[in-house]
Amino acid sequence: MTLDTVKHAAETPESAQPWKELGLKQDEYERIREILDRRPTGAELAMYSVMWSEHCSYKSSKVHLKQFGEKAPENDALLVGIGENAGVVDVGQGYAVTFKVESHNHPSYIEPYQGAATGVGGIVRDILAMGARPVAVMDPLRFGAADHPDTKRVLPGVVAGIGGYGNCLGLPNIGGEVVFDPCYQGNPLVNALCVGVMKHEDIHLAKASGAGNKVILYGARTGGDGIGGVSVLASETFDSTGPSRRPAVQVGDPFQEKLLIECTLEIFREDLVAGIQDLGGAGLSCATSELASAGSGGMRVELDTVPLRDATLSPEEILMSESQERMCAVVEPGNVDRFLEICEKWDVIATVIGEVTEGERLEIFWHGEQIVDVPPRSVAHEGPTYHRPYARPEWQDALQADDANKLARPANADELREQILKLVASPNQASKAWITDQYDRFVQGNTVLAQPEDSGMVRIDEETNLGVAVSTDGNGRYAKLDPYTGAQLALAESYRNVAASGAKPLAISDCLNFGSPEDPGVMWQFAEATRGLADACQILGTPVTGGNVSLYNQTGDTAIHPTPVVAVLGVIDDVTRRTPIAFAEEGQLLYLLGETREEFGGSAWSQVVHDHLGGLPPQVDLERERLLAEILISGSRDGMIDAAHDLSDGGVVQAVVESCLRGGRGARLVVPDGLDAFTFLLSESAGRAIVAVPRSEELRFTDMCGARGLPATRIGVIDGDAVEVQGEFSIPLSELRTAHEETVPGLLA
Amino acid sequence: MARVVVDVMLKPEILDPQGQAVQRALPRLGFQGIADVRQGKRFELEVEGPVDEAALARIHEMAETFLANTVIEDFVVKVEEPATAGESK
Amino acid sequence: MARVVVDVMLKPEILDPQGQAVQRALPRLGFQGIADVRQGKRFELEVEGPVDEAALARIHEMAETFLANTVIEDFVVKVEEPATAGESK
Amino acid sequence: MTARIGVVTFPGTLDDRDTQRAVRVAGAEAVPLWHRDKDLKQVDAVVLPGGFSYGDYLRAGAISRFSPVMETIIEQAKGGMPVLGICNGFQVLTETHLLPGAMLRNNHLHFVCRDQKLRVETDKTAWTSDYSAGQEISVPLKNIDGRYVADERTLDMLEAEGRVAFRYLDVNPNGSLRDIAGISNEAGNVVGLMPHPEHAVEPLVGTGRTDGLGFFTSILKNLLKGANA
Ligand SMILES: Nc1ncnc2c1ncn2[C@@H]1O[C@H](COP(=O)(O)OP(=O)(O)O)[C@@H](O)[C@H]1O
Ligand SMILES: [Mg+2]
Repeated sequence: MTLDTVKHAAETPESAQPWKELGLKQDEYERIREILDRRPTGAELAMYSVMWSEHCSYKSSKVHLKQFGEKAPENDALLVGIGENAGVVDVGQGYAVTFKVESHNHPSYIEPYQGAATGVGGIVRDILAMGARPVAVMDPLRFGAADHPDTKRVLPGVVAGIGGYGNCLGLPNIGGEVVFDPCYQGNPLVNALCVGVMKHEDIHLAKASGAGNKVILYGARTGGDGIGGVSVLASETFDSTGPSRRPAVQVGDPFQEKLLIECTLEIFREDLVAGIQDLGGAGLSCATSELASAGSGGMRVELDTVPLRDATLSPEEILMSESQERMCAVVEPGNVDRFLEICEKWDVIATVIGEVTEGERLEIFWHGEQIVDVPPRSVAHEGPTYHRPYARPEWQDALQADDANKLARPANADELREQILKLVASPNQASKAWITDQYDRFVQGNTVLAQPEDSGMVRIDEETNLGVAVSTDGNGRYAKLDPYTGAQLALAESYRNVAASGAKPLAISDCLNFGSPEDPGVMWQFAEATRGLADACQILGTPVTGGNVSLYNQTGDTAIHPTPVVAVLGVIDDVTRRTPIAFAEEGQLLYLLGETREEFGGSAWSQVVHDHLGGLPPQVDLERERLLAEILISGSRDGMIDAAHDLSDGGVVQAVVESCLRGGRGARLVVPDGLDAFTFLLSESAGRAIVAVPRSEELRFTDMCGARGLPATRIGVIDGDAVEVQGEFSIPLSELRTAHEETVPGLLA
Repeated sequence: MARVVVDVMLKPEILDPQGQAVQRALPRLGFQGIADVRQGKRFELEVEGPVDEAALARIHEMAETFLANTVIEDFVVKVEEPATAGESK
Repeated sequence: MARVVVDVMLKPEILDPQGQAVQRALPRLGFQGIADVRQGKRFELEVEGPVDEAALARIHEMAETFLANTVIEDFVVKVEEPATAGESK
Repeated sequence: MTARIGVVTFPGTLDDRDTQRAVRVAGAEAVPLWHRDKDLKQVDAVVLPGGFSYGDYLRAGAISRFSPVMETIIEQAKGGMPVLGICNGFQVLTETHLLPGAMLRNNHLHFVCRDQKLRVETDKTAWTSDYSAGQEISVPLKNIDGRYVADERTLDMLEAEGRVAFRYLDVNPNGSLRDIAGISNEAGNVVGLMPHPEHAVEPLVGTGRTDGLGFFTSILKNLLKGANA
């Protein structure tokens, strides 16, 4: 086979090229020819095709994502915004925190263990590339029906993969979500989040500057796995023709990644890099073109110096390979020796593969012959932009008209009791301990809160007790009923969770999981959700620091529920003031904060009892969310509340049951005036939380709520060993515990 | 009862971190001359009834759909034979 | 290059939950008639140079001291032979 | 003057920094030791911390066992130097045969992370003298290869010689024979256990208990006593 050099390409303009097979459209191929003023070489075509894929170029989504920048709230805390590997937030005391949530949905369906494992690996490298030490991970997950046989294949594999990789890296898993819904059958969602911490001065960016600086590839050898995998895979719906067309997925090596982390952190400590980039989707194509594009000069790479696992790989394959556990650094010549020495110490292979040049081109050579000569921006940042048509689906009106508030309600107290037991035992509301117990939450010795708390919290300074809290939330059922409101509810819930644990919300990351952008209805959901999220961020003052879009989550014509997952990061000055969810002190008073309306659209009750999805989701009042958060934070800081639990799916009763089981104490509740027991216990109105107030603090606390205008209703007291609703029913904790804790193991163990 | 063995190995193009770790350790332990190590799984199945064509076909299917994930793994089904020449222990 | 295979299996008296889990799953997947499953490891070693007595002795030692933990595992060393009768795939 | 306690880092060790912190919280000096160095920097005792050294590839602890630092540790442990192996460190100690038996995949095949109740069966070791025999403590447990096995004769011997150092209470989290969570060598200077006392030394983080601190105060007192004698 002759090498397709730049020279050869110029001489053979008519030679047929497999652009279609690589997923490019005719006009995209034409544009590449225009940019280069000739046909691309095979290597160039490979680079453009992966970089211009949906996954890497965001071609369908970027016109909508723009709003996150345009509507970004004024926020002094944002040190690095969208566009880098991950955003960076100032959390005070000289510390900066970086965090991001990403999807690995498609690979996880094909090979659950490895797909999920490499998802964790990928997000951890993003965080590392910012200069931060990764300190925690989280995993928002969605699966098909809990009792579907394929869920039994996918879920245990995904969970074992996340645990297998994260545990082996020594990253505590401090939270996430597990949601079952038939709409995810065939399209499970595996999102992964990583949080990292650094000092302000340690922030690193992905850019290659300074002619003469060396480009070093380090980490695993490059192999033939996952060629075009993530990018192509994540850019198309699954073909119904089945297994034979399944593309390769990668196998992760968490041990190698752990070495990469320690090695990279040591390199940062000695300040040896001028720019750094992780290798994820699109591998070297992405790393080289992005580094060069963000820098001031050009770049020259000798591709044949790349260490290979398989000597027969072609240059195109090397450029596209998505082998895991690799990083790329730009290093001043004087620092190269020390850089390589540190790599050797950690048994990490490192190779100088090129250098930054004066010019403006990315040039790649193969045994001395030039195979790539492109303007790097055209590969990395100037991919196609689609303005895909979108339209509100025809069924939307009928769906919203199918009002859940009209569903048959329990006729008497016995029936209410029975439905509540059914609710807390339902797969979505049941304890996820069987899953989260497979994750190490203690490693690193800084975990202050972890599952099943409202948010995960880690201490970042052992002397001052500064800490950060993160929660991830998303409710596809709400978003299906109204994507604009649904996205805002996801943000509101996550924001509330962070505040409930005592931390001040600062910024968000999001993972937008949707069906095919080629369906105008899905595109409308996407447009609405992004608009909702951007608007809400503006009001809450929490900028979007980065995130990820996962499209084509659909089988045939059926898309998943639109599922925007939102992660909120908060800071807490003193983690000893954190608020847990546990009702632990007998005699403390329970207050319900916020207003309860009749809101059952998309509710857990409507799903569990009626298998129904219709009507409108709960209303959002972001000013109210803000006020609630302020009260929760002040209450915790000033010692007025000892426990807090936000209210979301399942309403008051779900939250009370969780807090009681966590603390090992019962509660006696009274239905407040003006509400019926059913609405009080099961409505899902947003902007609410339950708090436990020591009697000595009651006055101070209610005064504060009164003065600030937040409704606070006394609903009961921590007492006994049952959850009792006066005049209605009583359920012993032991019965609740069985109902809540035996479901998931029963389905999966 | 007859024994059928299913060997499952990662495909050659797929990274095998375990095999790699073993191989890298060997020289340190004083073992030279091993160019590559791959680590896979071995399943020993005790089969009730005769191991005929039909039984083997079923085991083959079992390997394909369950014991191996053919996205990343290859497998071989063998009827266990008595100890042969090259064997030691 | 010659290939030597080392099979490592848990000793019979040691509980093998992996094998058991596989065996228990089989009927659910519609596979009957497998009385027992044991799961072990298979190492494929690519040996540089001739696989003579001396080489095999060294590999035997490597298996004994490193590839297997003889407190809990047994092992067998085999020189890989070309496909034989009972084989399929 | 205080005691110097070495904490070994193998490639893939995870709990080394936590263990160093625990050593400091107890009042001793933590000395990092690197797997490639034979030199133990004149430490008085060594902790092999938890993690996934070499990814736990092959078998947990199997590759680390052959590191240069272990050569010296094995030699000195035989000479009486106190050595504590936690989780992966325990696995390394069984692979070196400083402690009998072996560690296998949990019987339920999953990684398990939980707050685990234990009974300290002996206060006669260098690492448990601050506890009383029979004392019940709770410390985090997190492992996938934590099922302790040995043949019946060895198990009987361990029991007879009082070398079962810790036993799981309430729940046997991994199928360990006779609920064994940790053991010691004959002399009592080498101790291994699966649960993680280093994650239970501060009230704020982890499980909110400090039940694990006794390991580190035990050794500190023993070393200081030895130095004064
Ligand atoms: N996949 C998971 N990984 C880690 N933690 C999880 C996971 N799923 C759920 N959790 C944790 O379990 C708890 C309950 O989850 P959920 O009911 O979704 O919380 P909320 O409704 O408050 O957001 C939370 O602490 C959450 O972080
Ligand atoms: Mg919550």
